Amino acid sequence: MTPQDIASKLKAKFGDKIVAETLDVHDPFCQVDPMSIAEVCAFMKDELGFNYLRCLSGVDYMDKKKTTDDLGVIYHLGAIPDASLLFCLKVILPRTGAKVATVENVWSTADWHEREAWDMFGIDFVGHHNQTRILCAEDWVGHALRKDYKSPDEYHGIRNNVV
Amino acid sequence: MSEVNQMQASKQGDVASEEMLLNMGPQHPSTHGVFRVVIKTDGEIVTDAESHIGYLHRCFEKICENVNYTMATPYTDRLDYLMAMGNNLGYAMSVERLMDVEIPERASYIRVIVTELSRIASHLLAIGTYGMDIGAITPFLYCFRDREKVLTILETICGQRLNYNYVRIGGVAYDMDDAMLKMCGEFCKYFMPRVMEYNDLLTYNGIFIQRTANVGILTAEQAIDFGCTGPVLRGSGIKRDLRKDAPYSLYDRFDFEVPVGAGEAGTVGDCFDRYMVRMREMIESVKIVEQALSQIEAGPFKTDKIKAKPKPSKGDAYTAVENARGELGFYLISDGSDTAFRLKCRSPAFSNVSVLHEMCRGAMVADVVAIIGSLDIVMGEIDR
Amino acid sequence: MNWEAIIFWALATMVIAPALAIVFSKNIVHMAFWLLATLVGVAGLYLLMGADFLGMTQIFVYVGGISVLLLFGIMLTNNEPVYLRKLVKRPKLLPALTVGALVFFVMLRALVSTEWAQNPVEPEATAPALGMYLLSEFILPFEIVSVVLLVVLIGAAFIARRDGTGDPK
Amino acid sequence: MPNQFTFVRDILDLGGDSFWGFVAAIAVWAAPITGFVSLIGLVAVWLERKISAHIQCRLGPMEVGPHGLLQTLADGIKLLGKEDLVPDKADRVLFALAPMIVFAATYVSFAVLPFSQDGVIVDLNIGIFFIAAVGSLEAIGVVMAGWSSNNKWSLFGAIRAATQVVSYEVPLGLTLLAGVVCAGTMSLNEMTMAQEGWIWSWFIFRNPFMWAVFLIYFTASLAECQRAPFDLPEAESELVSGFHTEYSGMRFAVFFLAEYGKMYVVSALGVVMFFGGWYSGIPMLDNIGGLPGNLIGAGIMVTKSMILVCVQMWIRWTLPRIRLDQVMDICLKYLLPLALGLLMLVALWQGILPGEKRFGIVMIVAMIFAFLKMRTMVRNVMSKSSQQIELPVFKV
Repeated sequence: MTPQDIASKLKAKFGDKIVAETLDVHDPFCQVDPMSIAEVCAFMKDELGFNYLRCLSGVDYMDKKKTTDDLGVIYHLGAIPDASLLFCLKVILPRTGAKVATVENVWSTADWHEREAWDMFGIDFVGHHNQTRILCAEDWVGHALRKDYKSPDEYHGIRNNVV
Repeated sequence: MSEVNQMQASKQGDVASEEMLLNMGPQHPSTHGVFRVVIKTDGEIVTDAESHIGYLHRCFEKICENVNYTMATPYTDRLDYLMAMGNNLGYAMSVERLMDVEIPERASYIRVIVTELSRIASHLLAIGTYGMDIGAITPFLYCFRDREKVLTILETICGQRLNYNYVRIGGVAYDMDDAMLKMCGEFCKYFMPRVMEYNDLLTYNGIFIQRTANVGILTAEQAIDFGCTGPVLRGSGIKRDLRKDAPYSLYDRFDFEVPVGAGEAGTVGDCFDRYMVRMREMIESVKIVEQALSQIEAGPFKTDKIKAKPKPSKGDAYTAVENARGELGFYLISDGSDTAFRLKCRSPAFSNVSVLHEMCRGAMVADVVAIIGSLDIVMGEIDR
Repeated sequence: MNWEAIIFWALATMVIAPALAIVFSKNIVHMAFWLLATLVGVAGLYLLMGADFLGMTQIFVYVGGISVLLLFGIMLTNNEPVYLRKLVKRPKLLPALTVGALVFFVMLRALVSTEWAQNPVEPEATAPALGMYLLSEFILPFEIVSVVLLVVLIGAAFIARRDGTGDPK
Repeated sequence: MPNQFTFVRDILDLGGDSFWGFVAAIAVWAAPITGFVSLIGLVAVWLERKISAHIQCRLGPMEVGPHGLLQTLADGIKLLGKEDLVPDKADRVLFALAPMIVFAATYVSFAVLPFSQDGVIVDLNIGIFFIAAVGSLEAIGVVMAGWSSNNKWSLFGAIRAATQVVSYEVPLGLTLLAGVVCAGTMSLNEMTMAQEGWIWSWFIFRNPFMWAVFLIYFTASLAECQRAPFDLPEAESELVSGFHTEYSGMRFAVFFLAEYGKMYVVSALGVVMFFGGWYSGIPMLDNIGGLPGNLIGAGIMVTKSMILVCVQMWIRWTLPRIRLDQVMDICLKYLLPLALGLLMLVALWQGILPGEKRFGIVMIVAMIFAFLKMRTMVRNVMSKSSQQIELPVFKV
């Protein structure tokens, strides 16, 4: 199944919920509407055989010139044991009130990955059963991997940013 | 509110309850680092478990957004510090993939040799500490005796024993001379009979089999669902190895097997199977090293197409390698500068350990230790 | 006062004082440990009287076995120290007194009706004699008690089974 | 009959009729035991370190004294100087009492252990029963330590210890009974004397079932001492240190001393019951008598016991730890029925051939034969048990 086939199948099934597709890069991908990602993923798993979520990454697309300030979530899908079945899904979210449907019901591994994305980027995964910080302490303020993140000057009496 | 908080809330005012909440870690001899599991027990039987991670978090990904590509390599050593060569390799390959460069053949061979040696060292530590978790202290020292030999070889090659920073973008840091290659060959000859010694010490031990067989069974469906890879997935009976299925570097040139768990002592996917997969993978690694040693030819050990400050073209790519613990992936977004725009590390142990609570349910307290040990976690890459 | 008397009074104190402590202690685990002290004291009294086998049996069975099981039960069912006052909300005075008085009466009766040896006899090893009695004169009671214990054992094993399979998992 | 006394009276009689004489007698006898227990502790800890080190391809302590002989002493001094820590919210009294009880339980056993013909402090006529009874007190101390530490891991250790010790007392008691059946007495000294003569008059050779009884006794005594593979109460990889997690300094040292003392006690009891006590197995050597004879006897006794202690250590550093349910399985499903059956067989043999010692020659020959064949036998058993885990890739 080529990326072309996958993209066309997705388009045929979900229509305009597939916002865009780019197939001539290293990892061919489709951009999906944030709230439909769960059903798209369920379709990918059940119908196309992507039973394995390789990686779920949060991204902050804000560059130095601040031409854009979107957040994104990238889903790298694969299959076990068929290693040739690869595809990528992306969702682009607004910076404030970033909300995306959870896929933890599709792949259980998404549970921790989504918690990490929430912890690091503040992306709200709607429907996640336990959306708490996973790597940072529970009372940590801010989301560390956002480009505009400033590390706190003090945390429980431990000083930081001291020159 | 997390499950454990709910457990705690329901505990108050309930004196006669038989359940006990045990906090295992973050400082505990068997959590293999600063890892915390909260287990709810009924007598000796675990009714529920919840893992807490992040005690070693240092935001590796943020650091990589602030230093250039070459400078980020040493930080990858600290991810899975027991198999730093594999981390270097994965990172270097992800950058090389964005840059579309071919690296010289000799460099690839050297990469394979050091990575497989590193894998042997990592599995030796996993097996040794696993024996210790079960209560057998002696195999640990035997494993360390041989791991020491691997580390000496790697130290001779690159001057470091743990955090090598050897596999660089575009090749390797230094060439291997003939003496080093000979050392590797001698190690392979020395190591094969040693594996039988571990078998006598641990594998064939009745108590060890009793303690690991039918314990912590992970079904194939569960393993895939939770994104487990590496020996944990193969222990559940699924033949999946990126070196074989999606050959990178030169792995398509070598003849080796992918060992999978077959439920030899109990059920497929139990702790014993995961242990056995590691045991056999060491043999396969030795085979690969031997083949690489016989095939390697003289040539450049790094490409001259890559400058000191590499600047990959704009784009993104997810590159994965088979590390000792499973699929180590780097998702790299480049904006065309000499610094990564975003580097996401998909660490195998992170996914592997997320299935822990499923495996612990219904086990005994002693089994929790056996299960954690069989997952072979390294907190450096879980917490990143 | 010779050493026998001194030791007797010491042991007697060791029996009575912990017994009182059991009654007045609030912590159930402390009670178990006080009970232990009482039992050890009783064993000491047996030894002093020359009943060496009985004394050792007292320690072996009651102190080393039953008390440990008692503690085991308490600890396994409670992870907090439990205070008896909480458990017994309204002490039932009348039944308690009745039962206490009855037991006291029975023991008093036994005390009065026993013919106590007036002159201490030179103690001898009691184990062989005990063995002979158990296997000759008292063989029937001995066997009956054994069967009762067997029944108890099987019954306990049956009750302890979680489900029908007997497998704790 | 020297042993028609009872325990308390026996001690009391040593000091005459006065109270202070009694106290003095206790002190006089307590001093050598204290010294011996400490010495056993020192030597056994050093041995354990050395044995473990040599099993694990290392050297062990080498710096303090020749071959690190004084290392344990140095560590003892270090422990003495440590701060006496009591955890917050621990039950202070019980916390302090626990190591004493554990130590006392071991210590008292030495009172009836025979070292040579006359080298026994109290030759109690129920000696073997005394050791079993007093040994069971140790569980109390362990439970006390675990509970009073106010630490859940310690509590787990205590619960495990209670389960294990109480269960293993049953097969252990049955094996002791087998020894009593052979000797016809519960006095340890008389039991030894029943094995007088050439080496084949030792019970382990004399009665064809006693070697099996010995294996059961040894297994059960490992569990009683909480030594590996039955060291669940202090399983360091599971329970951190089990019941003595919170102990430090001298209290910890006392626990340790008690552990090694107990190892010696069960080994010595095993030697008395199965390996002819202080007898060397050569009548000429045993008939010397007097002080030299007693010294030789004591040397033989201690050597034999220490060999068994070393076997315990050997096992500890070789085997993994068993899980709690498996510990109970071994006890209740295998050891208990086996011990019961063997007790009957031992009694039967004893009834048929009461004084027959020469059968021991046959047993010794058979045992030597078995020992020579052991390597192949073990290999066979191993390959049989590993047939289901046949490993083709390992045929290197």
